[in-house]
Amino acid sequence: MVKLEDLKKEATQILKSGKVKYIIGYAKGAAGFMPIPAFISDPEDAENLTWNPACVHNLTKFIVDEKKRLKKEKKPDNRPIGIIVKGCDSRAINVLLQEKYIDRDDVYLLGVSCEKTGVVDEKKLAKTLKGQRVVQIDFEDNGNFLVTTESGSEKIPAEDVLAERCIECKANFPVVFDIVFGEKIKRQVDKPFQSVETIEALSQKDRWKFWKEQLDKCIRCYACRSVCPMCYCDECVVDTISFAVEPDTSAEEKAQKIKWIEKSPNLSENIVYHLTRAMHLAGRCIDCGECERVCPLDIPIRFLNKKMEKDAKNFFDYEVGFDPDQPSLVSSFKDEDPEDFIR
Amino acid sequence: MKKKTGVFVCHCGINIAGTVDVKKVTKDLAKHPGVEHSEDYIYMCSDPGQNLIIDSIKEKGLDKVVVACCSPTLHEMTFRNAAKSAGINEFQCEIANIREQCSWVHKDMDKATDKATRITRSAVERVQGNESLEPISIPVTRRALVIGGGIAGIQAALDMANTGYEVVLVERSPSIGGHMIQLSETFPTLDCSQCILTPKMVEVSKHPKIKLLTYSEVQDVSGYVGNFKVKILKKPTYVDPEKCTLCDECVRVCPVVTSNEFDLGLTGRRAIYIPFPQAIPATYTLDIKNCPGLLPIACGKCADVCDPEAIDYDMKPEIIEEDVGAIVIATGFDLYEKENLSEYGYGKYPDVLDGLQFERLCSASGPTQGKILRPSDHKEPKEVVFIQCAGSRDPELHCAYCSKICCMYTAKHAMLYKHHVHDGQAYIFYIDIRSGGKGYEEFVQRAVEEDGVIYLRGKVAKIFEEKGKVKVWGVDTLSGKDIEIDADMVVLATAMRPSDGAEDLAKKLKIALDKDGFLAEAHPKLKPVESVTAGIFLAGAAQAPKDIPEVVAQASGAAAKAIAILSQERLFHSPNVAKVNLNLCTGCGMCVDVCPYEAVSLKDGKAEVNEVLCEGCGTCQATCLRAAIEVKNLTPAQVHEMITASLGG
Amino acid sequence: MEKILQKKSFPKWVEKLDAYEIYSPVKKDNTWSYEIINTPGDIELDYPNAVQAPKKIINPQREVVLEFGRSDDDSLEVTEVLPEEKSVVIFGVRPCDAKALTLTDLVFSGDIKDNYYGKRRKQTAIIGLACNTPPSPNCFCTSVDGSPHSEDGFDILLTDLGDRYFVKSLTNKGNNLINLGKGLFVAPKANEKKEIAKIHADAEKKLKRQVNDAEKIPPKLKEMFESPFWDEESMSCLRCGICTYLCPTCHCFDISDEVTSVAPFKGYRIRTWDNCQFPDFTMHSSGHNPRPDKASRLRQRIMHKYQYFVECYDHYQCTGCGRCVSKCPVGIDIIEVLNKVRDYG
Amino acid sequence: MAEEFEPRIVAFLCKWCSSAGSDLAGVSRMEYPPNVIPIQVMCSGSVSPLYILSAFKKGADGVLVSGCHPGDCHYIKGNFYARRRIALVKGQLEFIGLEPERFQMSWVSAAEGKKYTEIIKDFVNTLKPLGPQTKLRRNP
Repeated sequence: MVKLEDLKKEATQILKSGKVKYIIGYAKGAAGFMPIPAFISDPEDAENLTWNPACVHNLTKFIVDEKKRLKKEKKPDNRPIGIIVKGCDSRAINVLLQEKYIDRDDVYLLGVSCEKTGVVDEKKLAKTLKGQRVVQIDFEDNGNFLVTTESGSEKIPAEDVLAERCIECKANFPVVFDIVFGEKIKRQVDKPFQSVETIEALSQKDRWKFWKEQLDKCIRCYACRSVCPMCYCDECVVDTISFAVEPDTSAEEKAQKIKWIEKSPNLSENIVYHLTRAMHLAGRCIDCGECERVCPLDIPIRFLNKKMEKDAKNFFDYEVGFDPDQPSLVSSFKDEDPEDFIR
Repeated sequence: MKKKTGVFVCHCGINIAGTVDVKKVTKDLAKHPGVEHSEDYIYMCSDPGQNLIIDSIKEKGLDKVVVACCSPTLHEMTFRNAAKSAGINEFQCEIANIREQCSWVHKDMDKATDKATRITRSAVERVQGNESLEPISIPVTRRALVIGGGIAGIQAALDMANTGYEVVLVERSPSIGGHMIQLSETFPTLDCSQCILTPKMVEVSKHPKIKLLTYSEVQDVSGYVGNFKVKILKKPTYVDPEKCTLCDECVRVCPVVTSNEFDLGLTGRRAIYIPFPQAIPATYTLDIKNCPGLLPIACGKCADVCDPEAIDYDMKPEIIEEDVGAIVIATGFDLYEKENLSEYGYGKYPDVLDGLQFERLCSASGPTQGKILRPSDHKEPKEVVFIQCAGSRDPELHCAYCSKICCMYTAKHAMLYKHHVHDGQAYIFYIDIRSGGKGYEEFVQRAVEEDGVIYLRGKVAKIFEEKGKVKVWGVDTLSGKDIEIDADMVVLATAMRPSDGAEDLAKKLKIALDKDGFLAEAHPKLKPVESVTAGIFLAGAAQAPKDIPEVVAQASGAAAKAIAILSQERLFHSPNVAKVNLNLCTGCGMCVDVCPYEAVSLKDGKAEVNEVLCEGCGTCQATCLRAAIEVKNLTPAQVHEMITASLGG
Repeated sequence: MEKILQKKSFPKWVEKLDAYEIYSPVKKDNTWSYEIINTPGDIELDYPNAVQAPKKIINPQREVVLEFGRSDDDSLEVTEVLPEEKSVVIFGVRPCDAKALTLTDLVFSGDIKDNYYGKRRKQTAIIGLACNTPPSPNCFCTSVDGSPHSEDGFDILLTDLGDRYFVKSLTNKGNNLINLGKGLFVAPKANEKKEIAKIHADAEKKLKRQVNDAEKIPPKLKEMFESPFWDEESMSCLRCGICTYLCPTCHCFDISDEVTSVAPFKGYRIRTWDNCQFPDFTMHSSGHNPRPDKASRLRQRIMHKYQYFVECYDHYQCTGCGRCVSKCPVGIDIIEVLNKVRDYG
Repeated sequence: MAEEFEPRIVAFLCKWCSSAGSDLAGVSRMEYPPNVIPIQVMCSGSVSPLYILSAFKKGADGVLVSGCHPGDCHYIKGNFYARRRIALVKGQLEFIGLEPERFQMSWVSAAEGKKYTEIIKDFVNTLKPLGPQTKLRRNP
């Protein structure tokens, strides 16, 4: 089990010594049981750090933010940022390294092991508890969660309330870290693509019915894009205007922003948006599942990425985020790549 | 800014107008946004047609032009030149292919007209996004590099040097001459190979424009057409050719005997040696691999006896850097490995030889002074079996390709054998005889008719030694009979393969290999001497098996191609190259990974395109996650508009 | 007009409204959403609030405002497209969302009339449901001049009395709707009126979250424009648009032209919601962006709601529905932010 | 009888092989259905997934990407990247329920005019019974 006290101790120490500029971790929110991302620079505040099954966020997104901030600063403080990473999050670090977006020295990784479980799916939890309001959720031994509600505490088997991504997780232990908390426990994942396979098993007609309904709901709040640590482009295909404007950019050039996707939240535009997003993440998505978690309309976005992950694995034997030195999926090929679909 | 595009629709007589309602296309395009002028004409490529375009540009102030006509491969240049002569940038002219891709392949007039309209609209949308570009100009280093000093390299080097350009000729062995210098006589004329080659070798060594670097290897090549930078490793020979008087004293005292590669192991040589008497440069080489040691303490005998003090144990490898504008690769061939042909007892039985060994046996300068004696007991063989396609044309076990020259040289071998051993009998096992070439078929006939060579169509099943004979079991597929020959000697027409190190060299030069490992030409028909990389040309058997006249012809072809570059002060390169939007680039380097030409590199964390190397393929464009790199005049924005125009309406 | 309607009579009343297009909260997968319903039985009023406020019906995310095209003689033809004429009833609207409409009215139906919004608003009747229990753990309507039984913006407000509804009509539109169900409604008794008062008072007590002394916030904000506060508060902001797109009061829009065909040239001009949290919201074509970072954008959201709007219209542009708090992926909690603003400095 | 449905196909043809192959079909006067609008690109490797999605969105009933055979790419290896990318796009499109027949890839060399015509003929014949592509098409 991850000992929170150890984590706090290390955090205090690295802040005190000035080894890191600040630490990105989890802290208790103002209301409810869901922790919030915390940015801690005062060693005394390290006390606020928390670690529990509701630490769902992939904090590596904020490394991207930091990187962007630094670029604008005249005298940037280039000390590393301490960041708490779960297994999945650490894979995101590897992808950012692979894409040379960050250097290994930019981060000091405080790894946490998910051991036998993972993080909770808020919706599943609410369903299981039938409306009881959760106050606190903690890891327990033997793959259970200890849930405290307004009416008392109870043990719940983690698998009942675990986020889907954790059920199909390939990295319950960080793949890259500077210090790690918790044990490395081998966990067998028998069906890493089961969620995708359930969709694939549908007839083509039913698949379309499913996706039409789901993607019709999209209001294009772009939370799925915004939460993704891989979505760090300065300009996005959905932006209505070019951000890359120079003093000599002509009005015509500014107007030339390609409208691959119109602003109308219509089905066709939503599909192009979501498929483009998925393609953009081909060989990059590390399945932290954040896109799906944050979607206010509950669109199962993760399926699209997972499908991509599955094809990359099956067709090209490519796995994301385990090796920062491998060439990326779409900038490499093998002679034996499948081509039976090509006439 | 309002665009003023002119659309010119060609009838091509009835070639287009027969299927496409040209008037309708013209009328519909007149209404297309941005189109100022739309006109049709019977033959747009004719002088009056071109003048019509030029006049319209001038009169209506058009700034962009689309010509709807035949394939751009035919008249793109024509119309771009016309546009240029009317005062607009040539890249403001695009072609809509409504002949090959429309009128010639459809019958329904309405549908073909609709399609032609869409194709033309799409071209209009494209041209409206074009920027005016100027060809990229590159200064040319007017010298050439030739890699390989066989007949191909020699010929190419001489041709270029004789035209007046400096040539650096690099040969990895101690002497130039290649395999040709090992041959005895050449088919179909049976003239002496050494006699015709040595004058050329001497010419190379004396040529003021040729810098000969033997015992040297190309280590690294960077740059691009017109401006290559080459690093050459010159290995130490430990003998100063200037001082050496060729007295041969050193050889006499050298205690080491090793296999002589010039005679393919049929004789031995010393650790210090001259490859063959006519070697160019005419000097000795100390073979460090076989020398007991460079310290005088280890041996030092050769240095002791060398009066002119030509031997220098302290000689070091040297890196020579050369700037050249063009490169000819003539690395030649090697024979298919012995180990791969064990089924013929090759490498196992001393009297089973390969073709080159047999050449040495026939050669007056060879191990037997031109007498054909078999290696095992130095007796004259009375029955000799020649086996063609040893390793060739055998996709299952060996090489799938035909080595091309074996039919002819086997006929030659059999003939030479008969000329040496009048009472001997030559048998040739063959699959079929390929004797395409001037005088070749007659040559084969002569072997059969005058020299009584017995051709057996079939394959050899087994070869084994028994009682001093090499027994050959085979089948004559014409008669269906099993054949057993108690031969004294077997000669294999071993397959040719690309020479050792060709693959390595191809990597250094960033040129492609074909599936058999030979250097790949840019186009099998139209660009047989060009590699896929501009400025690098191919000559000789490095590209494919071929005989001497073909090699010489290709070498001259490659030289001519190289001269075409060297003769210019500047080269021009298509400006349809990739450009980076630095604002969007995050420096992930995926474009660098995918670029087939290494034209993209990372500089200060951003991608940078070397416009001279870039061929504008756009693979980077599709790969870039940030839309930060795009190819000029075929940008995603343009393609987007083209898609819209193709489908819209 | 105050009436009592038995719950079992409710579907019968809805049946009488067959001339109307009827919206009601519907459960789709796990979320509630306002949808057009076909049979009265589809109406469910026992629900937590919908993810999207009924704003999406009155002020749809995307609206075609005009169509354009090039005619045969090459002239440009423009046709205005107005909302379809129809009568609409929305059931189950919560007081916070109805109040939000009154705030949007100030913007779109004030000095400058917006035809599209105005027309829809006029042809739509809002039938609400008072909150007996707060539908969300983050409700804080009472802190921003609202209440679980606020009547603002409603044509009719229902209060759940177990087996029956207390029905209060607030407008002529509401009266007409009740009249259509003549015979189904009875007059309330005095004790029922008392019961209502108690339910309403209890509901207020059940609210867990609040911003005390909210009136101190607007003047405080006025001084905080340059404060580093915004940088700190926005550290975890992702720049997504959930908070504003789900907000019942946010009403910013963008106008763009979508070309559907180049030949013949045609397309339409659309109005879509826009979002102050997106980087392109204030991007100038010069390349300058006055709100270049998430801190300035978070500031804008808070300032607009609790200062500028108050200055202009004397109302908070917030009704305390708590959606932005519940749905924020990183737990940016506007209640907390407001409390901090109040106590700042 | 109602007029037969004529599918509209957008074909991204690489300049060096497939477009040249289609030119050869023209020179050889090999007839094929006029349902396809060719868009010449430099290399199949330059075809971005957005081109494909965009074509469907703008009303294409079918999309073809065609390049040089493996090993024949004018740009040495562009088609290998295309092969990988297109496999992924194809997987996604099928995953969301688009008829798989609507998106095809082929290798057509400059010498394969006949193959090009056959591909187009077969493509048109496969698309006809499917009717118009409405799933990804923009609906005003």
